[in-house]
Amino acid sequence: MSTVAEELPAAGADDAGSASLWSKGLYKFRRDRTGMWSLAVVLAYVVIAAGVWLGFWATGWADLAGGKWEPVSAQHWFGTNIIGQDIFDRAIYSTKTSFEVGLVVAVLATVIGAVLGAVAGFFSGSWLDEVILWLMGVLDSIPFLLFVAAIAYTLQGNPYSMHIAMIVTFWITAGRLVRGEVIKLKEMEYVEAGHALGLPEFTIIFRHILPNTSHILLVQATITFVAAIKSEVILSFLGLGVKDGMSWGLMISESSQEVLAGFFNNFLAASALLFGLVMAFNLFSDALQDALDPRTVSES
Amino acid sequence: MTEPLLRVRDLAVEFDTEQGVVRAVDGVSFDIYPEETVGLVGESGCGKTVTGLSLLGLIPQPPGRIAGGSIEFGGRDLVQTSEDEMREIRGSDISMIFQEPMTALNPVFTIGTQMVDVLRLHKPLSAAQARREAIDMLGHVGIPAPARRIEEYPHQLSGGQRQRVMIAMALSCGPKLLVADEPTTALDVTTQAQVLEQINKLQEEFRMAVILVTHDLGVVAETCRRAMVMYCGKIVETAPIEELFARPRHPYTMGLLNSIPRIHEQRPERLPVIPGRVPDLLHLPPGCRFAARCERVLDRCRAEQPELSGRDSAAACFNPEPA
Amino acid sequence: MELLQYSLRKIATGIPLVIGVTLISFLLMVYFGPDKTYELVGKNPTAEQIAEVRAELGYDQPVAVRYLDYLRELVTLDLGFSDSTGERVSAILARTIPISAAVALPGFILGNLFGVLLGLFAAFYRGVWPDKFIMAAAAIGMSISFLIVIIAFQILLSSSYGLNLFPVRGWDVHSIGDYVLYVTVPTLATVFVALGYNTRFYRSVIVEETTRDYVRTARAFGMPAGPLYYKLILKNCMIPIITRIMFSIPFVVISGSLLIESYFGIPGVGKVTYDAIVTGDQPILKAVVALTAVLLVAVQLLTDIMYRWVDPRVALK
Amino acid sequence: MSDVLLQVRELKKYFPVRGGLFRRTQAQVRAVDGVDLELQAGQTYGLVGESGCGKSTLGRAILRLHDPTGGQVLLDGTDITQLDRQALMPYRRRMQMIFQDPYASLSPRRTVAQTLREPLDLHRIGTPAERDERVRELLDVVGMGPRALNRYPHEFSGGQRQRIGIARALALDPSLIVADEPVSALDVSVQSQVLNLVADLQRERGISFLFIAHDLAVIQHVSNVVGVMYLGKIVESGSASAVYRGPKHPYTKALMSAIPVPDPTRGRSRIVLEGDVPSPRNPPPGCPFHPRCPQAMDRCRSEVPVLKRPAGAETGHVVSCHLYD
Amino acid sequence: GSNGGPDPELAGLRVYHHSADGAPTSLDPAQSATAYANLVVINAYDTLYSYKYLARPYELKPNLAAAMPEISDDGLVYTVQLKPGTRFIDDPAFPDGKGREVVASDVVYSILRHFDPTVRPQGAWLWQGRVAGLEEWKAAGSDYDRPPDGLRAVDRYTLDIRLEAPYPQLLYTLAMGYSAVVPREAVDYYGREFGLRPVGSGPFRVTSYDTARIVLEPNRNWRWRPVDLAEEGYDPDTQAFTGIAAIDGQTPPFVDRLMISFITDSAARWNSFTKGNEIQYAGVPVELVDRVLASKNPVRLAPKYEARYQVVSDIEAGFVYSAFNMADEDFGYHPDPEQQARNRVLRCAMIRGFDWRRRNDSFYFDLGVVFPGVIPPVVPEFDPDLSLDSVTRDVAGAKRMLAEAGWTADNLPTMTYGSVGGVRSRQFYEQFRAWMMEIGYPREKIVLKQFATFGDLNKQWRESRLPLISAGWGLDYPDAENTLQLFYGPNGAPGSNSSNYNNPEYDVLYEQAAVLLPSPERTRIYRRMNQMLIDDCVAVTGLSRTRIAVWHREVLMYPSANIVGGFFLPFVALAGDNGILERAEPARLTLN
Ligand SMILES: Nc1ncnc2c1ncn2[C@@H]1O[C@H](COP(=O)(O)OP(=O)(O)OP(=O)(O)O)[C@@H](O)[C@H]1O
Ligand SMILES: Nc1ncnc2c1ncn2[C@@H]1O[C@H](COP(=O)(O)OP(=O)(O)OP(=O)(O)O)[C@@H](O)[C@H]1O
Ligand SMILES: [Mg+2]
Ligand SMILES: [Mg+2]
Repeated sequence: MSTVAEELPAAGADDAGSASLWSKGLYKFRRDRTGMWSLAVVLAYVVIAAGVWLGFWATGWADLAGGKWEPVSAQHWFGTNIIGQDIFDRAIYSTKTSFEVGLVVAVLATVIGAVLGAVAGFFSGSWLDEVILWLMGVLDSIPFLLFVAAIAYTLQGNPYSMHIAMIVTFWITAGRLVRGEVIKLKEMEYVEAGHALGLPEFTIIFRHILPNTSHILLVQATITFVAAIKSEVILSFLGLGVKDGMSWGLMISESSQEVLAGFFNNFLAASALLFGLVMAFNLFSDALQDALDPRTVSES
Repeated sequence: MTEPLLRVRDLAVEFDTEQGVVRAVDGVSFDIYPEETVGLVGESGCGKTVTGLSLLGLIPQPPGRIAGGSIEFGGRDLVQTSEDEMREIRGSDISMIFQEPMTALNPVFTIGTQMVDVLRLHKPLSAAQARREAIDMLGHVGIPAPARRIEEYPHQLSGGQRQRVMIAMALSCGPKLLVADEPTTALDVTTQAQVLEQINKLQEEFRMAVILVTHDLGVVAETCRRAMVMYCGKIVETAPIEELFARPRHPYTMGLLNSIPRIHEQRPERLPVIPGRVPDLLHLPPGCRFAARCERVLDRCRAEQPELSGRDSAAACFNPEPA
Repeated sequence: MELLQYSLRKIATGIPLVIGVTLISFLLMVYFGPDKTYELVGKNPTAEQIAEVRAELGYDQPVAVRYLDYLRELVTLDLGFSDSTGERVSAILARTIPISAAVALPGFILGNLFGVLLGLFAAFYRGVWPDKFIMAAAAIGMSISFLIVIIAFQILLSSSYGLNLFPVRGWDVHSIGDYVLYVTVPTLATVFVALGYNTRFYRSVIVEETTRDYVRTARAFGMPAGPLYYKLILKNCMIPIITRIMFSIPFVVISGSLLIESYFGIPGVGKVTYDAIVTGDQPILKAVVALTAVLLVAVQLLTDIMYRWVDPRVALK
Repeated sequence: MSDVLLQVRELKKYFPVRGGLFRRTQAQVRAVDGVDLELQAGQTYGLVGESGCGKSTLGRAILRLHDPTGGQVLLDGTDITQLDRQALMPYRRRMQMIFQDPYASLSPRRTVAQTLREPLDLHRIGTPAERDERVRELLDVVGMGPRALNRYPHEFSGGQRQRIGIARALALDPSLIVADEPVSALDVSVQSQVLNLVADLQRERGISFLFIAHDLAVIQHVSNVVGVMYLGKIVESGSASAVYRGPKHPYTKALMSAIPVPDPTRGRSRIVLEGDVPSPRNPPPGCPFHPRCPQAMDRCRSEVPVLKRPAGAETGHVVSCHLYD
Repeated sequence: GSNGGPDPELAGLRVYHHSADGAPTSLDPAQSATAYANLVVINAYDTLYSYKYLARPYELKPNLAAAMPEISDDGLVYTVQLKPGTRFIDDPAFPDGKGREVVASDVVYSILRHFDPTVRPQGAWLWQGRVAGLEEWKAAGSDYDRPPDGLRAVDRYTLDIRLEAPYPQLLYTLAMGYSAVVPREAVDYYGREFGLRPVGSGPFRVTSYDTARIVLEPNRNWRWRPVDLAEEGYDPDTQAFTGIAAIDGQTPPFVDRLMISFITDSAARWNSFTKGNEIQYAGVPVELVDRVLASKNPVRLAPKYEARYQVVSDIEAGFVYSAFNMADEDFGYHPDPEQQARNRVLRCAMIRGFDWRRRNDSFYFDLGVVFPGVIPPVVPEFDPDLSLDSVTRDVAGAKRMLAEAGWTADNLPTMTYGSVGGVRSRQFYEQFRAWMMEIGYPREKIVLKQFATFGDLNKQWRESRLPLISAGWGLDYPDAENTLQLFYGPNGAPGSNSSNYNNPEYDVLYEQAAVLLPSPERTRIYRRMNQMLIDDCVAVTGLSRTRIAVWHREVLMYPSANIVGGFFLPFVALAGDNGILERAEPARLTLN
């Protein structure tokens, strides 16, 4: 076969930048100072959590290391709590819990939301869509607390009942967003091109459409991460939170009594760490959203 | 010859991009005289829309900015004019029609509301007066049953009608200059013909100047008195329309005219094309930007930038096609 | 006529939703749910007494029978009596829902109103310092735990350790004056927390809208920034705004805010629901869930009609 | 060269407009309303018409991207409108589409190589190594080097993207390509490049094209046969030279007269069409063009004209207009 | 106060505003299981007997009864005379809207309700198997028109109670809210909602009631009599500081309105209290003890508070403890006697690992009283000389015991620690776990199992599914029998003996003591039983908490949250125009 159209220049000889959408995003992200800082903070938390997980530090979180409400000292950096546990250790240990809750919930809720949302959107108007919409409506109608409590009962004693409850509730937002986006995207010509080639529908959904909702998914995952951490705080206050271990939520609910007694260490330690992570994640997700905004990336 | 209505000198517009600063418009100078229609043509991405937008101070900031030059209009330099004053000028002195009629109109207001709003911004009219005027104007641009149509929403109109509403809005304040940015690209030829007809008619009626941005040379040939050819951020040739089509001087203009598929000719095997492609705005060659694709290239072209020598009929070329 | 037909259809499609909600929540909360038996038996019960209580509560019935009972209760609007207090469930809801609504609404309205305003403001200054400042403040609002906000406001405004301007807690409302007095601190706490989320959401919606072509058109015709934002852009943003607001309504009205109500000692439905959860008071739970579902269906209908009102392109499909 | 590749008979595609309590179909958009056409192997059928007249719908219905409401589409004599998904697969290989918007038709998060490999993988053409080779070859055919392989669509210019789209359409070696306004987003010089490419491909491989465009000059340049559509129906068709030289239908005439000519010295004598474009939801009775037709007669208002060859016209040149009865 | 201002409706009214740390769910006496319910019930209803306002130790006095009962010589028949002329409050439940007189058959009816399942009663265990014929009556369908033999209204004002065996605690039960007298008309009239609409003959009537607050007004028709402080057990040495001497000889009610706010959250409760006029009585939250008190022994307020508030500390009638579930083979009885012996060592070691001193310090202001066994300090049978070894921590000893019995980190059984949600119970768990870790328990083997409702946890206990029961027991009456029955074999799960302690010797002693009136002999038996529990290491016991009550100085009262419960409320007096204040010491009455 001979090459036709020989007058056409070889493409890409002088194309501006050969970066992919992602590396362009990364490039933009790297130039975003706030974004980088927030990422650094998040990574620092990850390191802390990993260290806890590997048993490098905060191993003494359950011990009675001192007396009641000891003040800050070289030995107890944030003092001790009412039963004499080291608050610093407990706050550090809680980092791990936050990631366990946040990551598990964020990843699973987003994945489920993406899959169901994409399927519903792609087959919008069909019975499959109706069923998924119905499910979303149903799950949305049950007040969150009630629902979490109900799942906690149903899975009596299961250490993941809280996770499951959150996932079952949180996937809906991702699902609705993805569904809307997919309805828009499926009218795109590249989807039609897939049909024209005879691609199976599921290939079209999962290889062609879903990747193009990644900006939504990423941002939604980070938001869910934060929401899960924060919900854990409230659920712990209600006694529906983590079973074993420690979390900032538990520390804060402990402290809500103590601040009255003028003892703020528990409160400050947990709030500061929680605040730092949530804030960093917020800024991080903002920066990510900007970096991956197709309007500013794809202009060539 | 009368004083020019608009005098653009060395206009430069830059955009910040992740790879660096892009100079989308680089030292453009031209004059527009009252009541004339000037075509602005050129390859996609050469800076036509950006030039048009900068006349109204609508360059998106950030990432864009006017990096230099002046736009003299009615005795003042629009580059230096404050946003508040620009607002006064927009609509009443300079208007613009955008390419996509569906999205350029606000989908949730009736066209009546939108037109009345614009009218009352610039003229001291009561709501009822403004409405009457709007209906008049719709009639002018050839919308049938304007009194009924004015109550409709953009999505209830056809593409051609929407475009005509845009024109009506643009004209309703009696601007002295209208920038029409590819007003007919989305339309089929009969509708396109109607729209262009309309612009022409109204231009005479309202005595305004029009800058018509398009890549359709047929449209330019039919509507304009004069045309400017842009290439890669610069105006490479400007000439009265007959002259341009009969004796294009810049090799790029030549190439462009040659590429046009024409009707009623012996169907050629291959259409002529300009070989090569537009240089990357980030990595511009030091000399003439067309040099790499030019058949008539000289050594000098690769080192030096040619300048546009005249205002009304000139080509920025060291080795132009002999006249 | 078309609207009526449409409404009927929507309501008809709401029935499966209500059935779904009731069935799922029934299974979760009622069948597997908390067991009231041991709250009701005395200190030293015998096995027969336990069986008697279970029979009294209807726990000895098969699930299907109990679920059908539930549906029958809904259809006949006879919601029964609380298992804890013996009060008629309808009376409890009638007593507490208005209070919850009265407590939650000001915060809800102000939170959304200011959210939209700040969102507009931030979007207008997109990328420059007012925007950055507002967004940072929103992030702070989102990051702080609600619990702490409540406690902080309580101590700051209501306690003898702080300004001591408002009652610490309670709901002793007989006049508008009382109402303002009691509702202020809960409202401030709610707004403080909601504002972060709302501003963020509304800003992104509005920013998205400012990139639309019609905005450029309006500017090209000399539209000043003020009317451009609050009139043109805002109306185009109404669909996501309405969605967000409307779909929160059932929860604002029926669920109340547990934290607010328990910390401020307000006898609202949030507290009642929570107590019902932790004591397994199934008649109340069943009623609350069903009511939420019904309200959601109503809201869905209303929202669709509002869509049509703000956006002529949305036909009743 | 007269084996008929594609035959379309009485093809109809109606879109339902639903409403009411039970979402009953209340009205129909008659986007394509009984179209007949024939395409010889290795030839190009040019399709023009007002925007919204059903050109894209017709193209899609032929490829069965829409399931037609009625009529037949015969590819090499087989009616593909009746085939199920499985049976359709071999025919999918033989017909492809080039889309109007080159950017929208490429999956933005897939590299060129992924995009081009996909149909080969799907239809299990050759070994994986052969498929890689084939992808390079395709790029070569459309004049792009292997450096394009691992890049994303947004990194290319419009013309390049359009070429990628063409390469994808060629991947399965189809005998029919429906090109839906493939050049309208491009400026003239790039447009010429693409048109040349199409011509080369057709010459080399004998591919048939159904070529949809607004630009009549382009249509004339590429087509052997031209069809003019109005409101879901073909109102005139014939060999390109015949139609361009002697347009018969008043609408075709109006179209021809409206073509902007890139020659400022030529005078203009446009036929300006008055009145609104009727809606395919409730097309007017009689001839669909009659409300705007400068030559409309009483008869046109009630009687639907059929396609026939007017007296004195070339063979194959047909028009549906009462003027020629 | 600056907040809300005085309610105009309350202007001129003497209002006493009390706070409780929890809300009653029902005001039906048959369901008055909680202290919160009891507080209201005994004020809205009449009981036959009541506790004297000020007497410590607690003493009964006739209330609705005209006098203390006549008891037959065999101790089996009690005859109670009612005071004539007591009327139920006016209520639409009565045929003419007018409250009718309370008669003996009302008492019979009220107690019988506990044997009618449709009432969902909670007090049956007090009389079951003791008062003759109740079971048969219930079995026969709970027909109120045919009362059983054991419970008869002899005439309008005379009540006969016939017992199957002597039941010395019977009188106490007749002072409990469970036995409060309700009119059948109202029960029938209000049906399920009776619990919301008390129709009683007590000193107060309920005017409004919700989950946040209840409002009561004095029942003017009640048999108010001038206060005789001496008769109420006034002890000038310990009680004079309250200024209640001022009410001696005066006739209550001294307030026009009684409001009780139910505030679970201690911070909110304390904030409301310290604000001024809003709430006049509260308990001091644990967290605040160090700020509020100047000294703990004796309890004295810090100067900042002393000027404004009165304070009294009150040891609870009850205690907190953890009992092993002896039916659990890992910790309790085992078919293999050797293993059973090792299990006992394990229990003993765990008990020795438990640090009551520290628990007291952490959570009970260091004001709680730690005692061995299950006879708490509040009852007369308490033995102050008992060895404190079983409640003194000895980590080394515990470790040694475990080692000697062959317990290692590997073979120690997993301890599932059941708990409800909530900060405090979690802290208990964490503290417990840490202590057990210190005696060699691996952390993963002390597992928390949380239940969102107390009912669910209770269910696990009652169904004997958890190895450890951590609970508090509130005494129903001031008699150690009430706690010793917690280990009586036949009371095993689902009864109150959740630890399933099953010791025939103990059971025999219990049965012996149960029919004895208070006597040194009975005390001796009680103490022997107590020692058996200690020796068998059945439970980690115990600690009786001390409550610190504070109230505004303008309020004259001597409150008690214990057995006396709400019996003090009719005596509460306030600054007002009835002259009481003038007689009180003026210096103490300065209020902001
Ligand atoms: N917001 C922006 N950010 C960065 N670069 C921009 C921006 N807007 C325009 N440009 C660049 O400026 C150059 C000129 O763009 P412009 O829109 O004026 O082209 P045009 O001549 O109107 O092309 P077309 O015919 O395709 O409309 C292009 O290279 C484009 O990439
Ligand atoms: N999925 C659909 N549902 C309902 N109506 C449709 C659908 N697709 C197209 N139509 C309608 O069918 C008619 C023909 O549309 P089509 O896209 O085929 O026109 P076209 O000739 O390709 O126009 P253009 O030149 O603007 O691309 C139009 O009126 C359009 O609104
Ligand atoms: Mg442009
Ligand atoms: Mg089309």
